Amino acid sequence: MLSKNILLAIALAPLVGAAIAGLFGRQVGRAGAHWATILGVAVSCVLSVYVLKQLAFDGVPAFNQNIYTFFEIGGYSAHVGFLVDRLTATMMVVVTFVSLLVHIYTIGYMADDPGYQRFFSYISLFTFSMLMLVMSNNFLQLFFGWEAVGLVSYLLIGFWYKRPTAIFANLKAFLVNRVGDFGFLLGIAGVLYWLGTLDYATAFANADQLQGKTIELFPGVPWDAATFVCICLFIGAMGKSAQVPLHVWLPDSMEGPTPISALIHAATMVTAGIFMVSRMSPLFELSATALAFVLFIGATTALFMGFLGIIQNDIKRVVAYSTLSQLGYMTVALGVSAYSVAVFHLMTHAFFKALLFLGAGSVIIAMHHEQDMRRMGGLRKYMPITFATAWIGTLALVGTPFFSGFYSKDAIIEAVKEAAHHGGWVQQYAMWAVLLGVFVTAFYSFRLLYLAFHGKERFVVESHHDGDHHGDAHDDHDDAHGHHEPGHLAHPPHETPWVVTLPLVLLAIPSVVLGWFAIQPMLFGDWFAGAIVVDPARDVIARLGAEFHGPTAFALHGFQTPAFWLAFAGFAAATVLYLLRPDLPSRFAAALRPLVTMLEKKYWFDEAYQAVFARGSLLLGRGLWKGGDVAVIDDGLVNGSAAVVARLAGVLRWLQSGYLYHYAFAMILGLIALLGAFLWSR
Amino acid sequence: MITLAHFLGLGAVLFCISVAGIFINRKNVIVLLMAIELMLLAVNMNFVAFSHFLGDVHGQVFVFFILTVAAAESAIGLAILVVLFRNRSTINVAELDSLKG
Amino acid sequence: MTTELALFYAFAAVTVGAALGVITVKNTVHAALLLVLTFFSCACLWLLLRAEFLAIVLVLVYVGAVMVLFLFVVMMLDIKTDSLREGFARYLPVAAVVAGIMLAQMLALIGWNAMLQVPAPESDGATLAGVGNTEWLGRALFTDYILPFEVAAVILTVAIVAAIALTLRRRPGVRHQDPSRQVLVRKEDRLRVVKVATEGKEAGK
Amino acid sequence: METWPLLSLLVWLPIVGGIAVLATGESRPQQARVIGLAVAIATFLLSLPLYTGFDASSAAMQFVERHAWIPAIGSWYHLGADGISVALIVLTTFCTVLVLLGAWQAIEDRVHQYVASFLVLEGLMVGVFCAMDALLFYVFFEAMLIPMFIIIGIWGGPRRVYATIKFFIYTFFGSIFMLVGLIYLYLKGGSWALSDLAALPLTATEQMWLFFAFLLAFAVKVPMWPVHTWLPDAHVEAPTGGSVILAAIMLKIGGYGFLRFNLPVTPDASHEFAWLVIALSLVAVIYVGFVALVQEDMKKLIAYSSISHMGFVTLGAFISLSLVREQGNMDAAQLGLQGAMVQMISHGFVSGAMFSCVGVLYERMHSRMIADYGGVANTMPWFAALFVLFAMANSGLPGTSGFVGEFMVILASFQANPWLAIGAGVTLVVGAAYTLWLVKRVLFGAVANDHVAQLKDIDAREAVVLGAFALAVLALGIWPAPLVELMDASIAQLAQQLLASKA
Repeated sequence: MLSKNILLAIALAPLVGAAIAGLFGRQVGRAGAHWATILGVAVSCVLSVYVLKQLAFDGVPAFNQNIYTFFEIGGYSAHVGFLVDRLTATMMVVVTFVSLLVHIYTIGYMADDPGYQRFFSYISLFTFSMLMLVMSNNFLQLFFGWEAVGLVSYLLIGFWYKRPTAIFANLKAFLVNRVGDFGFLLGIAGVLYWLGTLDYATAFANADQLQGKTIELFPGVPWDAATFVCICLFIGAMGKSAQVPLHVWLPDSMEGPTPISALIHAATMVTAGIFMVSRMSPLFELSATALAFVLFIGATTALFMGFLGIIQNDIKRVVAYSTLSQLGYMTVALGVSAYSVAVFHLMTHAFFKALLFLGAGSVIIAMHHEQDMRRMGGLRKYMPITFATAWIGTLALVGTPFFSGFYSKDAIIEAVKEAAHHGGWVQQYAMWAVLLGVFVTAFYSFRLLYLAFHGKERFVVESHHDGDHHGDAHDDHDDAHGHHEPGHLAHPPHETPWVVTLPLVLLAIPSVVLGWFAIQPMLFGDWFAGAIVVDPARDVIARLGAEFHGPTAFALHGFQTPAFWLAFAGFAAATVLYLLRPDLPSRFAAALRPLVTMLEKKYWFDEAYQAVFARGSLLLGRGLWKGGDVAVIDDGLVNGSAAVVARLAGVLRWLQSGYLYHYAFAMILGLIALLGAFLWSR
Repeated sequence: MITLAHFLGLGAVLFCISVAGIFINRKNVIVLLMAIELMLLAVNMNFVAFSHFLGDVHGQVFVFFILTVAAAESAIGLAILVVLFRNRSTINVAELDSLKG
Repeated sequence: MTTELALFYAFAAVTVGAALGVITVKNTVHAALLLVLTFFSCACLWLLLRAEFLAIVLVLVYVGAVMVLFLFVVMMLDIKTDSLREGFARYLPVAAVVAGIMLAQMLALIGWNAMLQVPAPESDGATLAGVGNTEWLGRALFTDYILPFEVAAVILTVAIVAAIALTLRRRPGVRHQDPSRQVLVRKEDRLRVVKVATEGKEAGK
Repeated sequence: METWPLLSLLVWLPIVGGIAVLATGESRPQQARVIGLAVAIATFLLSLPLYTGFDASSAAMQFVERHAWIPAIGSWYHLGADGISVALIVLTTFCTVLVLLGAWQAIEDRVHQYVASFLVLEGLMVGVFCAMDALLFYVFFEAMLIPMFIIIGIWGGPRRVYATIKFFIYTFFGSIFMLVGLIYLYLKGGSWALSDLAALPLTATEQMWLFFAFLLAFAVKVPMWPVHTWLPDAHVEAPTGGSVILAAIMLKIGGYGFLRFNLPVTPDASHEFAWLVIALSLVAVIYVGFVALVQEDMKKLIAYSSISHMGFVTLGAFISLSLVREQGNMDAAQLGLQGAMVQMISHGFVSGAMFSCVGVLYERMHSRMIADYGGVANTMPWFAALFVLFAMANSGLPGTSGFVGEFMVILASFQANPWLAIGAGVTLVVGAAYTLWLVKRVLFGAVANDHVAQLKDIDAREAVVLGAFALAVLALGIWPAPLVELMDASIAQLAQQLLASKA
């Protein structure tokens, strides 16, 4: 039996740290703030590992208990409680581990930022929120965590609140997420309606009740209740996990400091959608339509967001688009009912993508907050540790056999292939998308590596300044370090301090080995037994399991798959274009102008949203206000009736002339009338 | 034979004369006041006549009070008139419109 | 036609004629005097109705006080009658029509013919009570109507005070006596004792 | 404690205190403030036994006082409180303390009258919430207008006369119809007692007329679209304290009226015309949300957001009818009604806090225009933190009180008709959009001008006010169960009343 107190401690320790750093930041000072939060997260992390160990190796049953009652109305009740099984525990370890490393890394990254304490407070608060999300045993608390991580994400993207771009990006992120949450909330409402409870265990146990129920949003068009609920819930996941078309916020979220890009926008928060769908697998298994929808969205994201990574020059944005693409992979896995693979990829991705982000951050520190890769190059000799870990992360990302990313990604591809065998056009489309995606991934990943670490140095160190300017089309960030001209450094770049490199090294280790250890139990063992439910009819993992002969054999088999050769092709292409013949890309770009424009404009999603939703709702609001409220109601009805009264009063006032004889006349007329009435009535 | 109708008729005639007086002397406050006195007289006439013909004292009591109040009224009315004339040098009703909004 | 009826018609004719005069004559003084005449003849009519007390009161109060007041005011104020009579001719027809209609209505209501049949009582209330008209009225006033009577007295007092207060004015530069100040004057205000040094005989030397 | 006439004390202590403050005179403002605050705090403390001594398991009226008042027309001085009343009364006393504390320096002339107005207003509002006699209710309901009229009319902004007259006439226009309705009910049933009115059988036609009479009175108060336009004007012109009380409590009287009059007295008509109220509620939520988006005046924006949020109250109250009558779904109906109530209490805290925040800025900058601000977070970090918290509560973030009520109402309305939930859910996006855009333009960014650069962060007094609001917002958001339990029995009884047809 898991101890409730331990679980409470796991959740609350980061909250305490956040409160200390946030409320008493001035009193405890910078060191106090980072020690308090790091201690909090460390406690969480250690206890999470302990919990995972208990669940995985000691055979302790899953924990499912309410902590307190949120409200209780009639037959409905909502609680705050924990459901901790191996799925949750895996997530908890990933979250707290990455978070801990990011905390440590932040000491170096934010060293000279005035908002130091605030930053630590936020990331600890985030850790708390994320833990509440994953540990929840009901939809209410899930939604709480869901929105709370959104809040912290909002605060962190806008951390440098003086930058106009940052506060634009955070508003955008929150609102796009809110669109997803809108669907999510409807999904929850549907669950409560049809299943009568907000509790996971009860809801999943009664999931069958969804079958046969329909909902007619439009008369005469009955929709399957399960499909409705699942698609609504998935819309929430689309917002949080940045799936097309709700992906637009994630690239912009790179306005935030790099540590949170690693923690929130790569490793943890954005994967909440994946986790949620896995957690809801008993519901999603009821609706093939919903799964096809999930698959389609995921495949589209995986491929088309990958394309965008190719033309980005901002080092963080490349990684961001890569994240989008990888999230698409996970969603694809969900779409073919390979939930365990999705979570597996989520886990490996958390490590190597956090590694890549932190590596990018390390480069950014070294380059004095320069993010444009066109002004980097040849950094490998200045920062060997960062260079080595970035290579490891890249190899993991592109799916080099034996690296952890290979196991998870290849499993996804295999699963999709398996599904495509029996599936319809969506599955076929997904298969081609993920295969092509492999090439794209390899291409932009190596492009990043070459541009940043290899080749010629394209920056100028101020001490031997020769007045040679580079093109300045780049929109510069006016942060605290922007007082140098772009591409000019006061000192030569140097390796970052140990607080930065230590997390890189610690993340590199699982990026390499985790897959080898974890694939067997997670995919083909009973790791997620009880947490993830798959309809046997479409259990692709089980079919893959029949051919699985251990991780080594899996990796060796990987060399024979098209995926590997596609990745290799991507590597080769990047090598040619960016290492051997750096003059070629611009020529290609000139030849493929329309295509490049489309990618540079990111398929015009931002422009379209800006025009339709942002400007449209402002126009609508102004129209309703000026036209409805001011013109019709206020001027027409309110002031209009006042004017009518005033006019009537004007008429009446004319009667009240003030002349005695008018009154006398009126009186006499009245008298005559009265006398007449008397006469008439006789 | 003198009857109640004679007196009531006389009262009616007096009343109507005073009404006509109010009409045609619309500008002259003093005559207006006089017309009002006439009106009261007409009413008093009726009271007294009824009192006599019905053998009831109340009619005369009322006339007594009306006389009292009418005296007070004309005293104050004339006082106002005097003040008015002092300030505006006119008693033309048409020109007394400073309260009009 | 009895004497009473003849007297009634005579006084009534005077009353109506004088009343018509009041509202038509140009001169306001004449109007006031004609009003006096109206009141007088009315008082006579009331005597016919054996309301002796009220008839006398009417003469005393109205003719003696109110109408005199009217005359005072009319004569005191320098009224230009021309502007006040504008529209006189214009409104005369309207006034005649309105008054005519009203008179017709009233007479119809009174029920002229029916009323003519009501005879005068053999003896009026005062006679029945065995007292004179004044005593009859006085009894009613001082028993049932004592409270309204007192109120009427108060109203008159208030009217007096109000009339005085309205018309009282202090003109600057007018010499007048202030009795209260005269009464309150003290010796010190008027008399000053000054010590004067006596003329010594030595000084003269 | 049982023997104390607690409700009477709560009604009359502030009123008497207000008169006492009035007696301190113009020349001693500090004394007026101290006495006023002391009275408000005493009232608040007195209202706490109301909560602790309340038996939440019973739906019956408690703390009942009943004395003959106007025997000639059978009207009683009849006070009592159920869970709904207790919650609203405590909200009232709580907010009044903070309002008086918040306006410590903002008002400089006629302080004694200002403080007295608020105390009298407090007493009258408590009276509205605990009057169990319809005539008494009406008297409190109307008398309440007077201090508010004075507050806006004297200490308001440049267009205060227009605003205050608009406010007064609008509200009065609505409530005379209610008076007619009440008189009709009295003539028919011979009693003013609310419980008797709820039990009085009425034909469908009668109910329809009464329903619209009450609807008009309370719709203006809530306010519902399209009789809402007095609110932005009143808020913009009112002094901070006036805005806070207006938004936090006076609007709740409309919602309270719906639960006390429309639903129990005319359940059949309410059912028949629920579609109308629901439609207007959704219009309020969506339409007004968009209108709020384009406001350039902070107070106007928050005022529109209040209208939008109050749409949830009416929505929650009226979906319960179709849930009960057509689906027999008592649980969902209670969820909707509870949601409406929780939303009211929560909105009291959140809007009060938002207006207090604007007041804090206004005291320093003397401007309510969003365009005059920018980058306030640079100079006022603590204020910014609190403001963001309240903004989040305003946009319904879980963990703050703003979420709970909306969540319940959306869940319940989905059961009535999914389209309702979809419509109401739009607020998730639009509400966040206008609130956070406000935050972005006011708090974030570089320091916009010299005035902003010279801003001082909140002082201890303001910290107490905003901190108290923040605690309330968080407490209700994290653990609403005590509030829900408090009202549970009363709400359940109300749902039962809805079930029974009266025609």
